Amino acid sequence: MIDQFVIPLLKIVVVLNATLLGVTYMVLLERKVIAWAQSRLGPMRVGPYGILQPIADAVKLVIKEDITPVRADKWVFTAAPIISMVPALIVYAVIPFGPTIHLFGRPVSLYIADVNVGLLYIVSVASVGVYGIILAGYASNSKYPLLASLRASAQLISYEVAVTLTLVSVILMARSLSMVSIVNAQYNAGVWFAFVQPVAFVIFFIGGLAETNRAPFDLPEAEQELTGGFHTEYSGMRFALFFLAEYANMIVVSSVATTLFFGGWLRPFPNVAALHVLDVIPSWMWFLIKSFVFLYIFIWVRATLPRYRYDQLMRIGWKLLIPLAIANLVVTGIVKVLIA
Amino acid sequence: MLSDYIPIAIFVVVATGFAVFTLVFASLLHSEKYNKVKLEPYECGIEPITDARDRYSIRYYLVAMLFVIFDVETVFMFPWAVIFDKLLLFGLIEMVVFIFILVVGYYYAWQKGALEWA
Amino acid sequence: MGQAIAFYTLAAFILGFAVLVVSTKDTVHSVLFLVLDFLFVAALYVLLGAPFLAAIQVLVYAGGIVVLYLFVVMLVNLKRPPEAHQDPHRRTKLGFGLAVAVLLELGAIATYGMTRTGSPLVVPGTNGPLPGNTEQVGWLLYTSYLIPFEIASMLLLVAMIGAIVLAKREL
Amino acid sequence: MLLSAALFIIGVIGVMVRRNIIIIFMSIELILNAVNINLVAFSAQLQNNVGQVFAIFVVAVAAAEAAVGLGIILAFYRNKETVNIDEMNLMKW
Amino acid sequence: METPAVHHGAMFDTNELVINMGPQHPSTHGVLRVVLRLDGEKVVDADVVIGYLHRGIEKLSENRNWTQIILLTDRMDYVAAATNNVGYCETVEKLMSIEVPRRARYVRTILCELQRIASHCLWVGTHAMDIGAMTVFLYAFRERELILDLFEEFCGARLTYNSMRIGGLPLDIPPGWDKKVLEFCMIMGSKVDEYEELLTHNRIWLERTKGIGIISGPDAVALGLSGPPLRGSGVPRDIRKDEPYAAYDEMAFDVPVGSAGDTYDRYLVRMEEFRQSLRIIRQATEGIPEGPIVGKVPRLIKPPAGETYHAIESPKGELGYFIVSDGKSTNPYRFRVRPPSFCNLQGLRALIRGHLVADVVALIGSLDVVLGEVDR
Repeated sequence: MIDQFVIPLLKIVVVLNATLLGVTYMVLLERKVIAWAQSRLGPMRVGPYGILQPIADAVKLVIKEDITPVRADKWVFTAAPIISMVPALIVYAVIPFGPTIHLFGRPVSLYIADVNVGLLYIVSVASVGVYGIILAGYASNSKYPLLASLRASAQLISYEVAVTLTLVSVILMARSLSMVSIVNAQYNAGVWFAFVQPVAFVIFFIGGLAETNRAPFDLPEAEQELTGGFHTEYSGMRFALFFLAEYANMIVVSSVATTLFFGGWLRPFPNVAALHVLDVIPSWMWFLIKSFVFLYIFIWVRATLPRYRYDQLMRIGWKLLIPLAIANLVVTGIVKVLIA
Repeated sequence: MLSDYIPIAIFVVVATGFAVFTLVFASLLHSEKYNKVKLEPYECGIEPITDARDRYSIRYYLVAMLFVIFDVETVFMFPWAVIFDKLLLFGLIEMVVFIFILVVGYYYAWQKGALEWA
Repeated sequence: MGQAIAFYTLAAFILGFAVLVVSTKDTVHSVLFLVLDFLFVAALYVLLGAPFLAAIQVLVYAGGIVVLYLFVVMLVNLKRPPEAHQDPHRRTKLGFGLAVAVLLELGAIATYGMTRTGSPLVVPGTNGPLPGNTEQVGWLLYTSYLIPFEIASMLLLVAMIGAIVLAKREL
Repeated sequence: MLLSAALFIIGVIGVMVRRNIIIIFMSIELILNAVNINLVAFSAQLQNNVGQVFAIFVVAVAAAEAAVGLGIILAFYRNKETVNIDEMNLMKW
Repeated sequence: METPAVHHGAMFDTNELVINMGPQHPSTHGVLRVVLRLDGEKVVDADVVIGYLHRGIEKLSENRNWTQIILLTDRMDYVAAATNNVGYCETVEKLMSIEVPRRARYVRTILCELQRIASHCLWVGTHAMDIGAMTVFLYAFRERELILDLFEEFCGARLTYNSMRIGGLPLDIPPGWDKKVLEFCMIMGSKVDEYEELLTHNRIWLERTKGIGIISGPDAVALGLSGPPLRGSGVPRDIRKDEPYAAYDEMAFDVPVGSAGDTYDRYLVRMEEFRQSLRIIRQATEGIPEGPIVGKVPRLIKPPAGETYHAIESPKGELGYFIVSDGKSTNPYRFRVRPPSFCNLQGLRALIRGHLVADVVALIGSLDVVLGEVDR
């Protein structure tokens, strides 16, 4: 009973809170990093160096007036942010933050669940998130959000194809869909998959940028073209949920990239015993450090690059990434047969 | 086996509960001073002239359709990739044939301009 | 016991949402209920020991096919409610007759199935030594059911071409 | 089994009663799902995974059906500006 | 007119959607309203609606005396107020045949070119922002701030300078100001390279701007475009060279022209103008002559009856003033401005047809319009 319900529940609460905290400070980090990139200071007023800014933002969003446009579909309008939020959160269920450790004399695995369809679970849960966006645009009954939501959903599903195809070649390497097994496979192989599958990693990362609507693929919320994108009509807490979902998704993409391509919780060179001094840093820290690097790249890219146009985006997705992913898959298969 | 999924089920419930809770919580706190103009849909300050739920380009449908097809094809690949070590050459030939058929369709879509967007 | 409770809860949800899908006036709401229905069906698959199929159910049905529906609903923007006028010539009676027949048939199958519960049929060789549901399904799919698998890909090809042809303006 | 049957019936009723062709299509999806539940249930009961394999094929077929079917709806809608099934008497176009 | 390439898309359904872009839109550079008719994301046609910022400057001017009008011209192109002042003052000087002292003409040249850099800074920032590169915006504004500081030191104002008088300048340059200007030139040179580093060879930037909104030289002339949009199409028309005013006849500088006439060429032309402006400022500051700052101007400005048109090269293009004086009253009989933004905006409809929604903002940006000037 305790093992089945209480411990998972505790872990869920921890992960949920960590995610929310992570997301809020992610926003602050983004503002700070971009500010530094642009020779500004960023938020400085709330708390020393603005570290309390996220709290002020949260309070503001909670007490902000929540507007439902007159012609909106009221129920769907409220449901859309929830639909967007829930998948973004429940993906964390299968992400392994570390191996099983001992805590208070009891083995505790640093993941909520290790299901043997783990990767497929992530892909499929992520695919449900697209409803949040479509329904937000539809329910608003306003042109800019509707246009943006159609754009966004077409973009998301296009890049999902490329990303999913890429994942197949990772599975070819790992021979399992379970996230924990994928990390272990990298331990056994003695090398992170990013070095075996560089093409796959690049496709995954570009796809990840597009899936999370980040620059240079942030067209769905391209402020300069479609004003606010699909959440133009949203305000207050409902807007906050979309916002949380987007940043939670960024963290998910970083975590998945870490797990699949950079050895998850493994330290660098996990098989080289001589480097065991690196074990001073606990495994979950390695995981967080690696994920953080990806998050930093996300922000960095945003501060640097202009935005693609919609047709260019679709062309990259369909005419470049997908053929590349298929080719990568076939080549991986051939190489594996040759080795065997 | 099945017990692996219990945490996920709990997580779904917790996450949904959290999302709903925040909305309800916020709805108790926020101020409500509405007026007619504020509730109008945004269209750059102009009164909307036509209904937003107008018809949109059929290309969105084409993209979604291609996505569904590719999605199904990828789904077939997942179990293949997992047991590839046991199938090896045989499996490779199977999948190459499969992918070839997929690529034929992809090529057709490309030729017909279903992938174009301008 | 826990499983039974879970099963009946899920079943209740599935049926409830199915009723809503069919009965809701607003097409978009209907699609939304369809998604929820599919998600609960996926949960049911997990309960029945088919997690791989559950993932596929979510990925393809909920994440793919229903998006397609939603797009179409938005594309054809229902300006006048399609239920507005009745057509007396519809052969509803025949339809219900058929439904009843199918129901009877299903009932028969169900009863048959229940009588057979005692002796689980194990086809030798199909449940190889492979661990995990995905592996087992994959093994079957890529050995015994190879031809249907390739035919399925042909089917998808045909569907893709057909849909492109249909979607074009000039046929 | 009963669940599957019930879902099937709801689907059939949907096909019969509704005139919105999109909803009819969704009802067909429900029917296919009923079939799938049946297959999976049998597979669980009989400890045999063949049912699941067939369920995957059903999913593939459903995808193909949705793609083409909705394509037809769109083509039809463009010509007739309606999604009412009663107006879809193909020969009289 | 250039017809946009017909893609496969023409085979598919064409349902048009009418959407208002503006007046309250983040990237129409003010209160411009563009009514777009879209097919999917493609612009089938567009109507440009202006007038949301109309303040009646031309009519107001008929009830102000000649000096007061300088203040009104500040409010037209509010990101290049000094240029507006120069244009107006020179027109009146032409009408009254006043000789402006050389020192004043040199200072005017410096101010005009500083203003051009400030205006281009604003343009490069917002244009890059429209295409999604947010960092350039803040970099450019950082440098624009330096120019505003220079202006503040010169005349006390940061945006609406009122920095000219008919016949010369209101006040001499403060001591040490010229050194600061030279210092600024040093800084700015490397900053322009910095912008170019972020954009010019960026592949996304190239994809977003190359081949977008092509307009040929003859078409550009026919549409009445002027300034960088005209030069981007390969027409080497620059009033500073062709009909020199202020001290431009004594300056050595080049007029950059584009070849393809697309958004990228217009971008390149302006980037090169940054450098040419710096070159002019350096020459003018170093060679600034001693002497009076105001010419012989009567106490009561009352031009003789007659009319005149005088144009200068503002950062946006040909800024022309047409003034009629009846010779009796102390205010103009008719005051008419040919604002470059207004005429350049003519080209917008031709440019955006056949392009995508995202290109619309890029093209509005590439024309560099200021609505205060369009509506007046």
